[in-house]
Amino acid sequence: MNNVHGMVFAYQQFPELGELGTYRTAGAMPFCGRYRLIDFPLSSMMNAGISNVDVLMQLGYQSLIDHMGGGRPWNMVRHSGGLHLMPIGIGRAPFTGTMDALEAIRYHLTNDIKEEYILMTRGGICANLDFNAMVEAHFASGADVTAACTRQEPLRHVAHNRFVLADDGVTASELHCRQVDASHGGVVALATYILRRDKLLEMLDWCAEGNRTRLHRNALLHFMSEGLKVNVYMHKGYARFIGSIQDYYEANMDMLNPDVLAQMFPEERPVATRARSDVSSYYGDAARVVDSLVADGCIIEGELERCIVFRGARIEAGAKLKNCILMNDAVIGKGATLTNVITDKSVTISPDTSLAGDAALPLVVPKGRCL
Amino acid sequence: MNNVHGMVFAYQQFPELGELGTYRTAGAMPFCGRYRLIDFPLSSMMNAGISNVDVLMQLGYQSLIDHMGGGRPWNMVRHSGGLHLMPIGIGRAPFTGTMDALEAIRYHLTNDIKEEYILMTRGGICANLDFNAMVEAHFASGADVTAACTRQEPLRHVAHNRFVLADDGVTASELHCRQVDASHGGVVALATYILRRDKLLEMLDWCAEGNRTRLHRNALLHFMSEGLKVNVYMHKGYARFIGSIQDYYEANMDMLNPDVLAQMFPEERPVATRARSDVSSYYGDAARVVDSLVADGCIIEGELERCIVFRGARIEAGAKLKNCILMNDAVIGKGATLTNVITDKSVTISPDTSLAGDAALPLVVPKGRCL
Amino acid sequence: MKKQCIAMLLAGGQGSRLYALTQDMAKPSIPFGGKYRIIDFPLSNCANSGIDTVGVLTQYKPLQLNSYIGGGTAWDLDSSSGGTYILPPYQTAGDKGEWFKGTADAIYQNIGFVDLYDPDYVVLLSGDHIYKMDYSDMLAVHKQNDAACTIAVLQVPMAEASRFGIMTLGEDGSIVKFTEKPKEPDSDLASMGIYIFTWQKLRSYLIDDAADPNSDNDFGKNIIPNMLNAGERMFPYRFEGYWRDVGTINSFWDANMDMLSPTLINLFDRSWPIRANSPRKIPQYLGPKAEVSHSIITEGCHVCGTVENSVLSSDVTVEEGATVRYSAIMPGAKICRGALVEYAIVGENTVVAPGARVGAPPDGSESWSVATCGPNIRIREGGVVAPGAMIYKSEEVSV
Amino acid sequence: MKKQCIAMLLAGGQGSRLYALTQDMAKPSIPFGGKYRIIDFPLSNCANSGIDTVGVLTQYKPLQLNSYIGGGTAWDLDSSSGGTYILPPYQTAGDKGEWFKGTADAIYQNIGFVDLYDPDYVVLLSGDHIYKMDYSDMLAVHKQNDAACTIAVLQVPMAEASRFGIMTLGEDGSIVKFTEKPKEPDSDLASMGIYIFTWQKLRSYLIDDAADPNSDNDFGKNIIPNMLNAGERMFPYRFEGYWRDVGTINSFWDANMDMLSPTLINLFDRSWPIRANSPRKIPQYLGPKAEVSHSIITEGCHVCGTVENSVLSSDVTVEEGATVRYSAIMPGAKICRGALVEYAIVGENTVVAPGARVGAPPDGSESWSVATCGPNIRIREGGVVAPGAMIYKSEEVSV
Repeated sequence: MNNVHGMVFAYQQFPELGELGTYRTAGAMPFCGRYRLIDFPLSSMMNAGISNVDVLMQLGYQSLIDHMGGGRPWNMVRHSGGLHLMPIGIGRAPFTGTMDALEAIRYHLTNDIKEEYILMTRGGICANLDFNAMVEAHFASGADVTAACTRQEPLRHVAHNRFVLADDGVTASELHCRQVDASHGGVVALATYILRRDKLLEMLDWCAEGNRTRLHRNALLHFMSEGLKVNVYMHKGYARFIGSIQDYYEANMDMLNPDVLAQMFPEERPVATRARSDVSSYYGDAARVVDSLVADGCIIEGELERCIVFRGARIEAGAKLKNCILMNDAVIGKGATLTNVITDKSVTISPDTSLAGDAALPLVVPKGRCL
Repeated sequence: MNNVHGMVFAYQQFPELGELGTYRTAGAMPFCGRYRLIDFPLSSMMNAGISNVDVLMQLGYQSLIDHMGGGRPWNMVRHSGGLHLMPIGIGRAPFTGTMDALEAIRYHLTNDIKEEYILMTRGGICANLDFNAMVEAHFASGADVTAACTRQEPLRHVAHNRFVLADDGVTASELHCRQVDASHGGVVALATYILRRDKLLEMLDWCAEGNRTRLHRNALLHFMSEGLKVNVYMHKGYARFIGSIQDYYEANMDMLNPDVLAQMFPEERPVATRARSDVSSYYGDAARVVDSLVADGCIIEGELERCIVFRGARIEAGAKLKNCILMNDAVIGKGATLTNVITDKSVTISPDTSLAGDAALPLVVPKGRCL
Repeated sequence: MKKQCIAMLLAGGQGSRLYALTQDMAKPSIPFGGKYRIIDFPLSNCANSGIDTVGVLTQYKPLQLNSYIGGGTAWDLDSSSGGTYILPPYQTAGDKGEWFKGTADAIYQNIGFVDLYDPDYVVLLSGDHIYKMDYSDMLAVHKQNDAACTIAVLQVPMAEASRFGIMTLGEDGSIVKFTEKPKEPDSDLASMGIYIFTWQKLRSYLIDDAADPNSDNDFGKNIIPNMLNAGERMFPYRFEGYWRDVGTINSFWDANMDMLSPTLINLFDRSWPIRANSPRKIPQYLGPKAEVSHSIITEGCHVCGTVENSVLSSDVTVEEGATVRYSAIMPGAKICRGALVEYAIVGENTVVAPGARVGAPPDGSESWSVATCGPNIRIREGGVVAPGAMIYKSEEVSV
Repeated sequence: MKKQCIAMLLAGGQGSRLYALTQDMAKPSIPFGGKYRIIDFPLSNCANSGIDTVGVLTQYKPLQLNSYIGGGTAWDLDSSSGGTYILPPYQTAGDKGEWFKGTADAIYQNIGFVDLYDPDYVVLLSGDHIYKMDYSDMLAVHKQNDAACTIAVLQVPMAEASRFGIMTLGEDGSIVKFTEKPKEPDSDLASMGIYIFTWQKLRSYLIDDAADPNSDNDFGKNIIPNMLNAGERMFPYRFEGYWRDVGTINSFWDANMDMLSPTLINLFDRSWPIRANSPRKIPQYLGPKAEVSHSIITEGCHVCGTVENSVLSSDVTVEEGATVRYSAIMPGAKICRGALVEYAIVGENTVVAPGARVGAPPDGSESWSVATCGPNIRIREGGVVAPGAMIYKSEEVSV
């Protein structure tokens, strides 16, 4: 994959992520006990042998920068290239679309990048994409653009871009932008594309002319109408966009389904993340833990049912947690009862506290809070 | 040095650096054939065994981020801590002083940092400071603050902070802020301090109360008047602030003096920088190179006298260069004549071009230009 | 590259008293305490003590160890000015090469390596001890005493002293006598096998020792006694805290069980992290019917059965209806439904097939002992591994 | 961790025909061409070809090589899923360990290492060749031919063919005959000592070879002929470009001089970087009276004298009034004022004292040859090292 340059758009922030998203982008959202969402695109790049990768950020990027560091977990520490952090914050209005973000790095795209192909994706998608297969499909097809899509309906009540397929089941015949319902049919685009760099620059030039900022609504629609051949690569496993607290909660809970877990973490496409030196988890005499995912570094004396527990949690004796997500270093005091609760990093819950959200409206305890 | 946390303020940009400083901070200025100025504070940290280091940036930080990467050259890739890039750009007015910058990372300073001591310095100082000796002097002295100073007059016609020494030659009795002339006496502060973290937080609280942003003019002056004991650690080698093109030019040319070179690059305190895989330099049949510093990766067929040549330069036959600084990947065409010229990165000079600046006003050719 | 202090880690031993566990790997690479391997302890101690250069001396099946240590990255021992180096025996011009004869010979053959760093001091460590120690504190004591050698010692019950190398101190607190396993110990200070030497001193004793054809080329038998006889300044460094030699099956199992008592050794202490080169694994999954108590479980495990008083390394599967008690289960092992594993050690990737039974609780008899299954074997369906048994190959299991 | 292809690099040789240069280090660690060491070429080729796992087989004075390779970081060969591993001989349970008997035995003893990665293919490389080659292209040809073994070959002048291992091709382009240094060569295709094997094929030949008490356990003498005799599909991979074996003093010196001709091998090509683990050095300083032409100079050098047609590694000092011509000077060497070094190789950290003279231009005589000074010696003031001389120790230099 020496001829493919990776690009991850990690500037998206979603108001619907509420307090979880105030100081981090969608890509920085902690996921499944020990990951952040950006681990998935970065690991997909790693597993396809793509080692020169730009990550574009704009707001709330500190936790993302801290997480990615020099790129070592994804084998992207290189003497030239490697993981390239681009926090394009200052002096710009928030990006309104992908083409806008690309315009901000036009010099880099034109002068620094040597690869002929660009594989671009996003930081807030929950899916383990097989970029090797996607790139091979692209090279084999002769299409101008290959778009990763899913047949799953990844997010209810939210607009998606959908490609309608031609009879061959591979060529995209139509593009419907920002469709909330699926009445037009088609498959949902996973905001992941591979195309030639010169083609992307051509699109960028056309967009710059007319101050057009959107990849789908502007560039793809226009160029498809001019004959751009777009193929669809169908992702077979789990896929979901994370744009709201409910998405976030449900996607985590989905991981308790062993089939989904296996789709997200297949043996042949491991997911790498920043290392933390945690000891194995310790379960005390009174522990009772069922139907849960628990990361290392936890001390569990209480009871857990259908919970996702991140690294370094302490669950004291008599605490009872059900349907909860505990991010790093939570401390849950003796006898506390939590149901449908998400605790952000370093939250402390005092003994005997009782908290309950709803599965459709989980209660979020913000970072560092002590209740 | 497990108990000392490093902090490098690398947000300073200087209008006097002209085009060289438009897209990079003072810390990112290329220096002496293969370095950037930030290599000096980072290497000083490395050589003193300080491996947890924050680098605060605000504007024009992309080249600095690219240069530092994950911190590998300075052995600052760590599982916890290590080199911590903090591009604090967005949504803030440019910092007006050190205390302002510290206020922006108050949470980090209070919650994340575990070390008791903070050693803080700047990204635009040209000096190889011995932080080991400075820290030991601080611990031995019992002072609240130790300030690195120099007896050299590092920059003409520009304001400096000066400490007047008491009779013991170590205690600072007075602080004169932003003095252009040296009439009050005293030694020049190198903007490098070590103190307890709790003391720094105390200063920060006092500054925050009154919206005071300056370390010297506000915090140090006030606290010294309240009895803060400030000691001076005298740096013995070369030291110079880089704040203008002329400083920059002169400091580079100073490196052609073998004594100065040895002070900046002592055997026992090596200076590390980002690796580039360049071959050894090749000198052609007609090459004539005297009194010059040449990095690896150059092909030199022409004549050089008193020049600093960065990596990847091509000097074609018959080209004559005198008193020039050529940054990375310069191409100087056959028969070109350059005197007192600074070429920024990736500059191409056509054959037979003639350029001449003055030693007091070197000519700067901006990045990527072809003349 | 001048260094004040480097460490040399003796990882060469076959560890033959660990039998089946070391048939495919050197002792220091054996999984221990969940996510660790034994060598994680000295390596982490080095990193935490500020020692960034470690030579690992090895000659027995080093592939796993080699691959596990890699560039030292996992322990932050990958500094460009230091690093972690595997040091095998080697040939010099014209000769055929020689294997390390004893511990002293292993260091002697690598004098050239040590000299590359020109250190003032060398810390000599062993690859089979479980403990947390700040060598920089020990070094400070060494310097303060202006010692040629400092030996870390632990106070042991007088009744057990005859199992150890015992130090006798003089009035000035220096070591005046060292006796290996004395029948009538005159002190309760036992050597922990952790030494700091002033390098130039050690260097000359090593050279003399190598020239002595009657020497066993061993630190305990030769170098230390020779230094004592010559009147070198040798001092103890008193250590208090958890320390275990895990050189036998029973001590290895005991130490694993110790990990279940955080009061003995606190591995959750973030100020002294013990790091491991962990594979990329997902969080541990506990199924709807899992019953886990008083146990250590590691990422990658899939537990649907019962686990009590046990230590599970990464990637262990315990199927529904399987039971694991008082056991140490190594990475990738699988305990199938209906199987019962008690008071046992199960090696890497070994499968305990449905209905098999490994080990049994102590029955009060003298002959009772922990059951051990080596790596990569299959305990057949309904097979029984008796207490104290040592299984090397699948075929050995009776039904 | 399944890999498609890994590389095994034979770096074990003492390189005794390089005499004084290899007295303290294995051949692959010898400085070459300015900033490189010989092993940089195969390692960089691996990295550039997308091979991220390299086993380096060595048993002769590996300390320098070990320390030089470190974690493989310098070549971007430090991936967490691959890496660079030094593979020494080792002991297995109960035995005393054996040194590698031949090249095939070296791989045989490390079958366990290769199997860790379960590769489809293994690239077998040598540590003493200077060249740039894309092994992924060779692998593509290997796969296309569905070959058991592919051997890189170079067309050599027929007159010189008898110095090489020569391949004879059949009508289908496959190799039908391999003759080591044939007196009457029937082909001009010489083996470059670079092989790709389908691992499972090679694995079984290695096992058979190890069981044969009459075998020399050598690739050229045993494995390749055995495979040919068994009718395995074996194909050549034709290479065009610069390739030199640097196994003798003269070829080593020649290859250094070749580096002065960028048309032979372009090391400035950024699309195929040859990387080195360079020490931290400042830019090269050329003093007010320096005269440098047609030479390669490396960072850290301090040149105040005359340097012509020469290759200077890092940190070389040439004082004012000293002259270096047609020579390769290794890191840290110092040529003092008034000294003259011509047609010579000067080892690491060696000092040529004022007024000394090393080597001389060819005088037309048959016996003339390059002069060689080993590392860490001092050529005394006014001392003379005659052409063709080989200096191991300071004392050998006559005045």
